Amino acid sequence: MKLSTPAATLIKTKSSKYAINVITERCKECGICVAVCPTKVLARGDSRNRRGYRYVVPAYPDKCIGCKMCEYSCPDFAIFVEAG
Amino acid sequence: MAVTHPLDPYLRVDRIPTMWCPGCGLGIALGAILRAIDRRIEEGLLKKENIAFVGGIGCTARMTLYPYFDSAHVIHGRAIPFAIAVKVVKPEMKMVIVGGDGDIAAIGGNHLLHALKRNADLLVIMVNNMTYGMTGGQLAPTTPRGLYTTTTPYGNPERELNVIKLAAALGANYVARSSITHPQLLERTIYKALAKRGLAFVEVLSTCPEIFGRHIGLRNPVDLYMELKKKVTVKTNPSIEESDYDWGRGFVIGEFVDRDEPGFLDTYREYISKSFGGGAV
Amino acid sequence: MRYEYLTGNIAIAEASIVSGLKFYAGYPITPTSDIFEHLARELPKYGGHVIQFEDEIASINAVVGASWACAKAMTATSGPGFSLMLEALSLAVITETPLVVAYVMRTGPSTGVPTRSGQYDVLQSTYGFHGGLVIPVLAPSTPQEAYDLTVKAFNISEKLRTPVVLLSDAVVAHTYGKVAIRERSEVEIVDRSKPSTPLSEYRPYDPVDGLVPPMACFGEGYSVLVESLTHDERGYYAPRSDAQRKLMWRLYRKITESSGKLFDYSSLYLDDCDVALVSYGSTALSTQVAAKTLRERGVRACSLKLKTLFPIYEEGISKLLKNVEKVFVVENNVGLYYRELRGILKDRDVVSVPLIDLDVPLPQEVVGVVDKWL
Amino acid sequence: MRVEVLIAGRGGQGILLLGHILGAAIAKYTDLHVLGSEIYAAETRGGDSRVDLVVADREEEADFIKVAKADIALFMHQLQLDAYRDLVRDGATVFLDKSNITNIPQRNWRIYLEPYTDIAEREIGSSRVANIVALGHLVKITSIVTPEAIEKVIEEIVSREWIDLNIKAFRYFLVR
Repeated sequence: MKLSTPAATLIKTKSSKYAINVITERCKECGICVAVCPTKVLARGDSRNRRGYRYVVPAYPDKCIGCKMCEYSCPDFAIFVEAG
Repeated sequence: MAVTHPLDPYLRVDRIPTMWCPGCGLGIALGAILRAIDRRIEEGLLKKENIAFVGGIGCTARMTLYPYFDSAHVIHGRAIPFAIAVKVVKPEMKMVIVGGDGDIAAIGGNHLLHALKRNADLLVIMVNNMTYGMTGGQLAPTTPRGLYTTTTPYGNPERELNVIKLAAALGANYVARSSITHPQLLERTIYKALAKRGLAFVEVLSTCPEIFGRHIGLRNPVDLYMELKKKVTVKTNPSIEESDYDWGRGFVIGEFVDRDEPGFLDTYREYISKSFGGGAV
Repeated sequence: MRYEYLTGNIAIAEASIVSGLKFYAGYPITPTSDIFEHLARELPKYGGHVIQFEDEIASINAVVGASWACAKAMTATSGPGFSLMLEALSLAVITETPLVVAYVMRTGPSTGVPTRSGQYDVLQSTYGFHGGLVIPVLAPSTPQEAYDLTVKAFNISEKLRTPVVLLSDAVVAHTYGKVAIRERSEVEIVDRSKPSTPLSEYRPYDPVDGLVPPMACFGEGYSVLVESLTHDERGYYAPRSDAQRKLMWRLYRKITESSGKLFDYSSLYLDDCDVALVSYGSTALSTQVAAKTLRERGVRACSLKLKTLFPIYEEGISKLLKNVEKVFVVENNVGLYYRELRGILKDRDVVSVPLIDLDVPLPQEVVGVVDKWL
Repeated sequence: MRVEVLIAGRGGQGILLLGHILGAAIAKYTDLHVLGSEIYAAETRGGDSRVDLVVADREEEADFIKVAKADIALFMHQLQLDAYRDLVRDGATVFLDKSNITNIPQRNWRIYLEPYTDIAEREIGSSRVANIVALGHLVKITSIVTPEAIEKVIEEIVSREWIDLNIKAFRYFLVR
């Protein structure tokens, strides 16, 4: 079966070392990524996605150390970190 | 635009977002399972078409709805016998059973018991959120003693079921407890369990903020997550006595059993091939 | 072809092997255990698997799993065990899983007389599970019929992707008879249709053209979804009236619209008959002899033995009985299938002959009851 | 042609084996059709043991599993003769084990009275094969099936160490 992903906005915020990606339509505003990030890169945003959740935003990308705790702790496959 | 989460190739992406409540630990557990599977596929130990998820009923069993593998979302408590049959007919399959504490240890308890007795070649992942989430917060076999649930409104009078001790006592090859608060450790545990023959049993402590959190006054997903994290102690090679299940004193996570006894398929084939040289197809 | 002298139970076991059985799961129960024991000995010789599970619930769920692993699968049980299997039969219906349950009825309710016979579960065999659909039920009355109907049960299950109940009873189970045993090449064997679409386009519940979807199974790369929830063609949960309606009517129609093709019966003197004795299973033996006895006495009697009990082929049955004045429905229970036939033979005089015998009813008992009405 | 056969005795006399051998020989090695049933009191040795066979040349005539009026009957014990004698029709061919039967009813039967158990014990070497001695007699007199068919079935189903003894028992009456 061919799977198609519903259109979704990807926020890609780059620092010099890491790109932090948020698939906004998947975020449910649980806040776990914000809480587990050891360097406080993430913050709850003000904008809402189509389901009404205020999705997370990578507010301070320069602080990212690439540990991926946000990616591993996100219950909704909404955030991931890439090198570079 | 194309979305490229690293796990998307293993997900039925058209079904994401999942049906789970915000902050539910199940998505974290599923992510860890898929990353562990990805590593095993990359290594060449597993093939994508030979991996199957089987779940009964409950929030955890709905984990079968999202992975882009062969999947079965069957009936309450009965994932294990379904999976054993698939494994016997197609031994090349890696059967991953996902179920909640109610699905696996209450209604499905007898099947778990006999799968353990057989050392059946299955990976059984029991995600324990200590309540019945899907049906609205009733008593689970793992609900802490004394706790309010909708069916024990004056407090749970029963002792908690420690499935780790059960699995160890009945001879599983691998018995581990992990937690969604430690996703990398959880991934490593599943990664290891995927390579085991015989029965691998992994209990995953998880959070249900919507129901369990409400029962204990921690409705905010982050608050419950942090509370569980505080209660979890990571240990290397803990003894089985250290698996004690106690919400008040907290939980030890780690590998309680790691052995390599013949699995059900090994012994089954041994007896069949004794008579038929080469054995069943 | 060769002839053997077999009981009804062993005929079922032998026929399942020739039908291509590859997986049997069971839990011992009287009077079916010899099916299990025979297959435990024989099936591994044909590359099949036989496993004893912890209960009937596990057994039937394993049978569903095996079928999704491409194996023809079955279990055998009796009333108490079948009651435990009902939930999974519902699963097999909604997931369209081919499988066969040999249901050997014994005396009930509950433990009853476990070694003795009755036909109390004729309605439970198809109406027992939740969800309000019908599954095909075939009823043998001799070892030869047990053999032939077992082959037929497997073929129906594969063709229509449905569970099929082979409804025997303790009398048939232990009746010995001459059975023509056929080789695989001498029997028409139906296998489920496989998808012809590319892997990426396969939808597990899409009937494509017709009512029965082609079936891929585990390990073939199709990423199949076995879904117990109401689902669409992809297998995705679809909690909407339109999806429920579409699924229900297709599942209903694929069985009921086959009722003519599935219909099987045998009869005596039906062409020239005023009084028809209708029966099934072991009681049909009594009824056949009773019809002969009545005929010797000058009563224009005939017998109709139904081998397909469900889905009921209404037109077929009423056509067969169209010139008959009176219909007696003879069965070893309180008169259960009578209610089904009364509903479709509205313009006919239909009389229930409910017998309660631990063994096969004797023909003179049937004649005795019918006499009172003549 | 339609023939009803009744074989009865006490548990432990090998009644079921006798009936099975006869039924199997008919099913496998003749053009005849057969349906049959067995009764035995499972819980007590020495209880009723009975085999009913309905044999016919047309399939629809082999139509029942219980004897109504036996054409051929074999009783190995007095108790079962007394219990089932009304299931035997007038003019039937009836075999009785004289070793265990003393009181013979006044009926219009063709009676063959022989001490099968004593013969088995003294002439063959074991009372356990009295059933097969009787079977040989029944086959010789009725010709319902050929002796060769019975011997084939004995070789197929009797465990190896007992085959010779059973064949010897079976032939006792046939060679006379």
